[in-house]
Amino acid sequence: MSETLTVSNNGVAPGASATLELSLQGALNLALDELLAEDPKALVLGEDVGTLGGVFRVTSGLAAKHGAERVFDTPLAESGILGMSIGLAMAGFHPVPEVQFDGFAYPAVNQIVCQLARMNYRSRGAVPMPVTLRVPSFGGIRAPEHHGESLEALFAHVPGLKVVSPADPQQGYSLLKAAVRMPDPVIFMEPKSRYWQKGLVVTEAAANLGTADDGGDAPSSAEITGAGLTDAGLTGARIARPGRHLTLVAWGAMVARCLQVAELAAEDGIDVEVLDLRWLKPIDADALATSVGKTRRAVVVHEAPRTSGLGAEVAQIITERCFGTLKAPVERVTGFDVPYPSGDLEDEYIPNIDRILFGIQRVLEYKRG
Amino acid sequence: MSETLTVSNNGVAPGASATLELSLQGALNLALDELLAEDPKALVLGEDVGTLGGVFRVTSGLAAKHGAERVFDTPLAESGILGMSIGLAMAGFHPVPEVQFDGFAYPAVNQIVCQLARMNYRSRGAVPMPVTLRVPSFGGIRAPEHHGESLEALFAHVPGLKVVSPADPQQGYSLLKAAVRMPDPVIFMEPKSRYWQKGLVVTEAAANLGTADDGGDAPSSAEITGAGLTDAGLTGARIARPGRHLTLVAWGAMVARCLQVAELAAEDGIDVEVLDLRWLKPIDADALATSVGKTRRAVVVHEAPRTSGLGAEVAQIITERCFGTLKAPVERVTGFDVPYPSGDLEDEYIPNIDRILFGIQRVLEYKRG
Amino acid sequence: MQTLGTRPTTAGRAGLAGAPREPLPELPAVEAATGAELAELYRLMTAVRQLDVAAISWQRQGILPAYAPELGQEAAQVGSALALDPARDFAFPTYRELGVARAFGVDMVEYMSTHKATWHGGLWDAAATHLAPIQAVVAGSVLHAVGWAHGQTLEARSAANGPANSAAGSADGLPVAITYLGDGASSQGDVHEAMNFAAVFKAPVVFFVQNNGWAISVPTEKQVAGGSVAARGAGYGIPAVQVDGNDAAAVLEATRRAVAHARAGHGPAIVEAMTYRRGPHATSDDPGRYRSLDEEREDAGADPIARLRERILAEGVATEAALAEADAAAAAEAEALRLGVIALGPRPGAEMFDLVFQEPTDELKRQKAAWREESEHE
Amino acid sequence: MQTLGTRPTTAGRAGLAGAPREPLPELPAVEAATGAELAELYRLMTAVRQLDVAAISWQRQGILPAYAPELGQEAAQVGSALALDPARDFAFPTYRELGVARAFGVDMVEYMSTHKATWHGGLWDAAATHLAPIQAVVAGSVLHAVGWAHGQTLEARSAANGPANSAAGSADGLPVAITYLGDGASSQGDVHEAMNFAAVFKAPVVFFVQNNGWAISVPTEKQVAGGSVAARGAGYGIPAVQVDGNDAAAVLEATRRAVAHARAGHGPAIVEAMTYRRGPHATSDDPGRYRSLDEEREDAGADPIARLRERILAEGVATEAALAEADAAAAAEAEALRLGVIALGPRPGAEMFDLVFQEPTDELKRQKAAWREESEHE
Ligand SMILES: Cc1ncc(C[n+]2csc(CCOP(=O)(O)OP(=O)(O)O)c2C)c(N)n1
Ligand SMILES: Cc1ncc(C[n+]2csc(CCOP(=O)(O)OP(=O)(O)O)c2C)c(N)n1
Ligand SMILES: [Mg+2]
Ligand SMILES: [Mg+2]
Repeated sequence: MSETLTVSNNGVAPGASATLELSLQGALNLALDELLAEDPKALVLGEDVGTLGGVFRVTSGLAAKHGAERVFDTPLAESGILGMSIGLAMAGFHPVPEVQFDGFAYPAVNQIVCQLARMNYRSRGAVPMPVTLRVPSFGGIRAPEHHGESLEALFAHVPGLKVVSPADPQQGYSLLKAAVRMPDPVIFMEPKSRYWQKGLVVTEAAANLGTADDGGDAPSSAEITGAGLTDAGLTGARIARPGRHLTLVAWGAMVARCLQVAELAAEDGIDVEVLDLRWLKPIDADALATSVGKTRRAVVVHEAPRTSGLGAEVAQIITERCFGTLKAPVERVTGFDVPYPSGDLEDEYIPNIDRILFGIQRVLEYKRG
Repeated sequence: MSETLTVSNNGVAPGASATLELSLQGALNLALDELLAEDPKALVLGEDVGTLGGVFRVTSGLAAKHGAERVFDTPLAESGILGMSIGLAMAGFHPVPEVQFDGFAYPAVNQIVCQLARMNYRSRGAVPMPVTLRVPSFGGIRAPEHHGESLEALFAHVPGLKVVSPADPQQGYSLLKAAVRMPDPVIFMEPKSRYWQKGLVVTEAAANLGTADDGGDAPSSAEITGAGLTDAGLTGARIARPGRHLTLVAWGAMVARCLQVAELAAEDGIDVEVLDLRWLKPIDADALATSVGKTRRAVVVHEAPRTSGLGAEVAQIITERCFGTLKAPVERVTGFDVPYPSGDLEDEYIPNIDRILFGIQRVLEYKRG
Repeated sequence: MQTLGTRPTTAGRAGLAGAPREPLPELPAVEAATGAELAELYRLMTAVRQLDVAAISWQRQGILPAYAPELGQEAAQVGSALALDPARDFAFPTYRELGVARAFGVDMVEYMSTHKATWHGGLWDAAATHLAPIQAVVAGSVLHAVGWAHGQTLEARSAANGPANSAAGSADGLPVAITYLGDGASSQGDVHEAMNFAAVFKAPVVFFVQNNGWAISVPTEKQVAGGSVAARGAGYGIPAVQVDGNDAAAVLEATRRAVAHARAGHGPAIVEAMTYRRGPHATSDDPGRYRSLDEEREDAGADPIARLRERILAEGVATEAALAEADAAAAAEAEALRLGVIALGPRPGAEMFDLVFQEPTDELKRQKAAWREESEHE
Repeated sequence: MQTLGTRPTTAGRAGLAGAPREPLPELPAVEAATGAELAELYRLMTAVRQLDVAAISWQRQGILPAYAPELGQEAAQVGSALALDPARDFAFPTYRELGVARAFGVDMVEYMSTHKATWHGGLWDAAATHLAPIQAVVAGSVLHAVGWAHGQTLEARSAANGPANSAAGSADGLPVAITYLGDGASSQGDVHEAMNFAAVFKAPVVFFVQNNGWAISVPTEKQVAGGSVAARGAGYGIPAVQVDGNDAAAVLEATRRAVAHARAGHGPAIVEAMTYRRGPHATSDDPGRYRSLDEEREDAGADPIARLRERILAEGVATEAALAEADAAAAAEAEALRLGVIALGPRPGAEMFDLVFQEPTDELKRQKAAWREESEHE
């Protein structure tokens, strides 16, 4: 019963039993739409998320459909948005707040670190925090200052948070649904430079039809797993491209870039595996060990500054697990230890194809000194 | 002309040309006293730093001596304290703000990350930020919630900040003077559990007397270097204890614990080198490479939670530099990925001697799988 | 505020200034405290006093590692808490609200556990008691109270639209949140955000400020520009009342008016109780460094318990004997609490790992296993 | 605010409430704008209008990647900036203060560089021009202005105590900081902290609020509880004035009064200019999603430039021909700016590394070397 539709903007019915072609922005919108429909306690709040539908239109149409009380604009204050979400969670709601851009999560750090992440612990489990904070994240869109930040290392270091970042529309749809249904706080980092990139999305309704064995051309169970729709698929990392010679580890917008790099490397006979980490906390250490155990070489790529970035953690996990078989130290290709620059310089800052290829080369050519 | 005095609390004259026995708290007090005396643009501000002299008495007596305009209490608002310090720096002052406890730096993160760390860059060097933020840090004193946090991984990840932590009174005195004299923002993390520990402090006046070759029993230049009084000594790491078999890397309060561990290990014939990292940004990668290049084994110890902690960065730097000679993956002995617990459980949380010894053992017994 | 210029051009739009500002709503009048209520106030206040004074001595004896006394704030705490219905309302304390906890019926051993360094938030069940865990960040919970309160509005609206069997939003009005904060805490940006959000959303929340003259060593006059937190309400269109915080009946009445306003769906209200922190900030504090005993005596005024006692006797509400009985009950309660606190053992270290999440991660399970192996002392 | 109870017990202490609150200080009267000043306002406003309108078209033509128009806010920006002395005062803009920058004499190519994505803060020298870099965090600079202003107080006091040759704190009064913020920004906690700090320290700072009716899509009435940011001043004891922000002369006068108050050492003041954001929030915005063209027309009122023009002609301050000349000069300036913006090339990537610190670290030098090797495209 499923079919491939091309949907250029919002307006997909929730529960659509179809494989849809959606942008990441549209996939997230559909996920929120379905979540609001299935869970009467779900709320969406933030700056401009109501009438406007968000500056990236991720919440477009939701207020009109689910009511201005469930999808609402707040005053312009991020600590307020988080603090209010915490209180709403204490009252039994499942808030999905948004901060408009990564850099504006900083004013809310006190509420995120000291409150959202600790309330369950502090209250000994009596006051859970089923809150998913959506953060349009990372750079690449020539935006003003503070609109291109990568906060994953900060969030991943905070006990009590779970952190996830989708790389494509299917991941966006599936991971957002998984996150919002969790009983714990999740930071959901949306790669804003990928909002308008399209991809096929198997909806849950379509997947259920598929497993219901209705005889139609439903996606196979392998397709569904590949799409990350099974529970197991949703809690760990994902092989975005299998390969034998070297593992590229990435998340968010860097996954697509690494897939490009892998194609280029293939032309030189280098078979690169691309591991989409997805969950940045907890990190799927087993997936890292399995992949690098096989390839024996790894490069981790991220946009955030190098020092104390999440790349260090990923590299160290790999080293801990694979030290005996690693052929070279894990290489990091990252942003520099400089403030995220203005548009003219952002291509100099974000790991580009050349720099990733150089990183791969260094690993491949490594000789014990 | 220098002599060893025992000073149990504040009241040492600035410019004292003596080797003094001081607590870390007293050494910091003396450094601030001397800085206020030498630099008319220096200011001290924060909650309770004036009349009370700070909850740890680090600023005790300074308001009375240098004036209530130069050492002053602010209203209870950390973002305000940082934001005001930034403005004072724009007006040509050299503010030394305090946040009362580590956990109360979170409300100031927006000002620290987006403003303090970026003003020099944003203004293309026209508006430097000679601000040293003092943060009583780390755990170990059975304090209330949010009074035992380790924020170094967060700070070290922020482009535009320099981060330092002293391990003993001499380091406190010398590093604080170095930090405040720098033209860039420095986060100065004081290990609060060590405030009352005493040690010998060679003051700058005493050191100058020594180099002035006045024929008195001034400290030798080696002593001075060991005390970290030379420029070179102040910008990098420090070997707190030389050893041959393994390098323990630590900072803040963990340095003293690692020195204890080294003594115990020595009883078993294991000769441990203890490297006091001191500067947490920039990290002295050369010192790490030199030490581990020699010992070929390393354990990094910190109080902060493990995931995405600074230990990952330190371990990865070591691995990058010493991969060819390392005998085992760098081991991390850290706090757990849990909120810093209440006093009854803090000894379970902070790396204790046993856990560090286990870490050493794992490295020594490591066999390639 | 003055107005200059011919006429603000955007006056045409509702709510934009230039249009005369709406007058502040009046807080509804409530009945004065009854004799029985005065007696109840006394019973609670004398209990709180004795527990508090005892806790200081326990700290000296090493039974508690530290304690933050509320000496002198009994009227403010008990008076405000009695204005609430713990069955439906929700209170958000700081680290100094022993009196509120006692009035809400929280188990006192579970409460004291936070000062015994057993568990940061305290051991009581916040969801069951409607008293949020201890909050060590000043002003940390003001926004939570606004969010919780707005949740009540949402529940009431959906009940009004939905099936009739829902209790919320009934004729009894809305459940109300009360958030406690100090004069020092009022300087935090979150307080502004909370008041603005509360007013924008008309959330049923009461901001209860205990202005006790001090934030550790900093006196209110160097902290609160303009001299009053309640005075800030007008800027948000929030009605506010300043009350003698050492007059328990006045506090009860003021808080009741604020709660009635919120319960009726008219939005937030502020109560500022002017009181005095008679003790040190905490047992580690040394007030002699920033105020003299003479100043303390002069600024503190009459003891709130003595004042209530005087009034009760003057009005014949209760006899000396009845009050003495309450004092004796309080002393017995303190002794029972002492034994309970001494008996309170540390929590098992495994809870560090088990209580982080509702759904613990594999990584935490690994860390817990490693901890068991390397450090567990059982 | 009401007062309840017998008498706040801490009334004995100076500054504590219960004592009657001091009346708000009056802002001093100033001379009305002269004819020459009206003409100067016009010259600047027409220049700003033409640059602004041109910038929108440059964005459409691909010369600028994005732009945040200030259409309709010329009177508020130019009027306020002219009340300051750029030689000694210091202005802290947001991302929308083209008019302030132009009035402060900042090079317009260097200003536009921020919108050309050349450098976030803009290329001008903030220390030399006394205009802080572009601030993209809303309310990000309010506290900096307070700190800078308090620095002037400290300088003046130390000059008064020190050698007589220091200029600060002279008979001319204090240098003054002005910080620009929007109705949306007023919701941030930092604004509260800044106002409270400013009042506590009596800092010579003017909070200039452009209440333009919108924060992107959110109208002021859903943003600013109570309806006015200026009305919040009273809560801090800060005098405040609300002014027709589309009346340039009224803005100039109101800001001058606020500046005179601060300059005289009486502390902070607030000016709230009621104006209207006639354009989109930024070139990427689509106002049709949240307001109709009819609403725009009605709420915006008369064009501030047309209003000033009318007045100038009615009062005979300048001739039609003189105004037309100003318009023509503005058009020429816009064309010159266009060429300058087109000619503006990207900054060398090395600046990413060189401008982080005054004293670059070895690690940054290493990263710069690696970047040169792997990515430099020269
Ligand atoms: C955000 C934050 N900053 C600093 C502190 C440290 N601190 C604890 S209590 C206190 C003073 C609080 O004063 P006030 O709000 O008046 O409450 P009171 O202690 O008088 O009850 C301070 C500075 C804190 N707990 N939280
Ligand atoms: C702290 C922060 N949060 C969110 C944003 C995103 N943002 C940019 S402008 C804006 C609206 C600002 O409204 P207002 O303060 O009224 O100024 P205006 O745009 O009307 O000039 C928002 C939400 C931001 N820049 N900073
Ligand atoms: Mg107080
Ligand atoms: Mg606005």
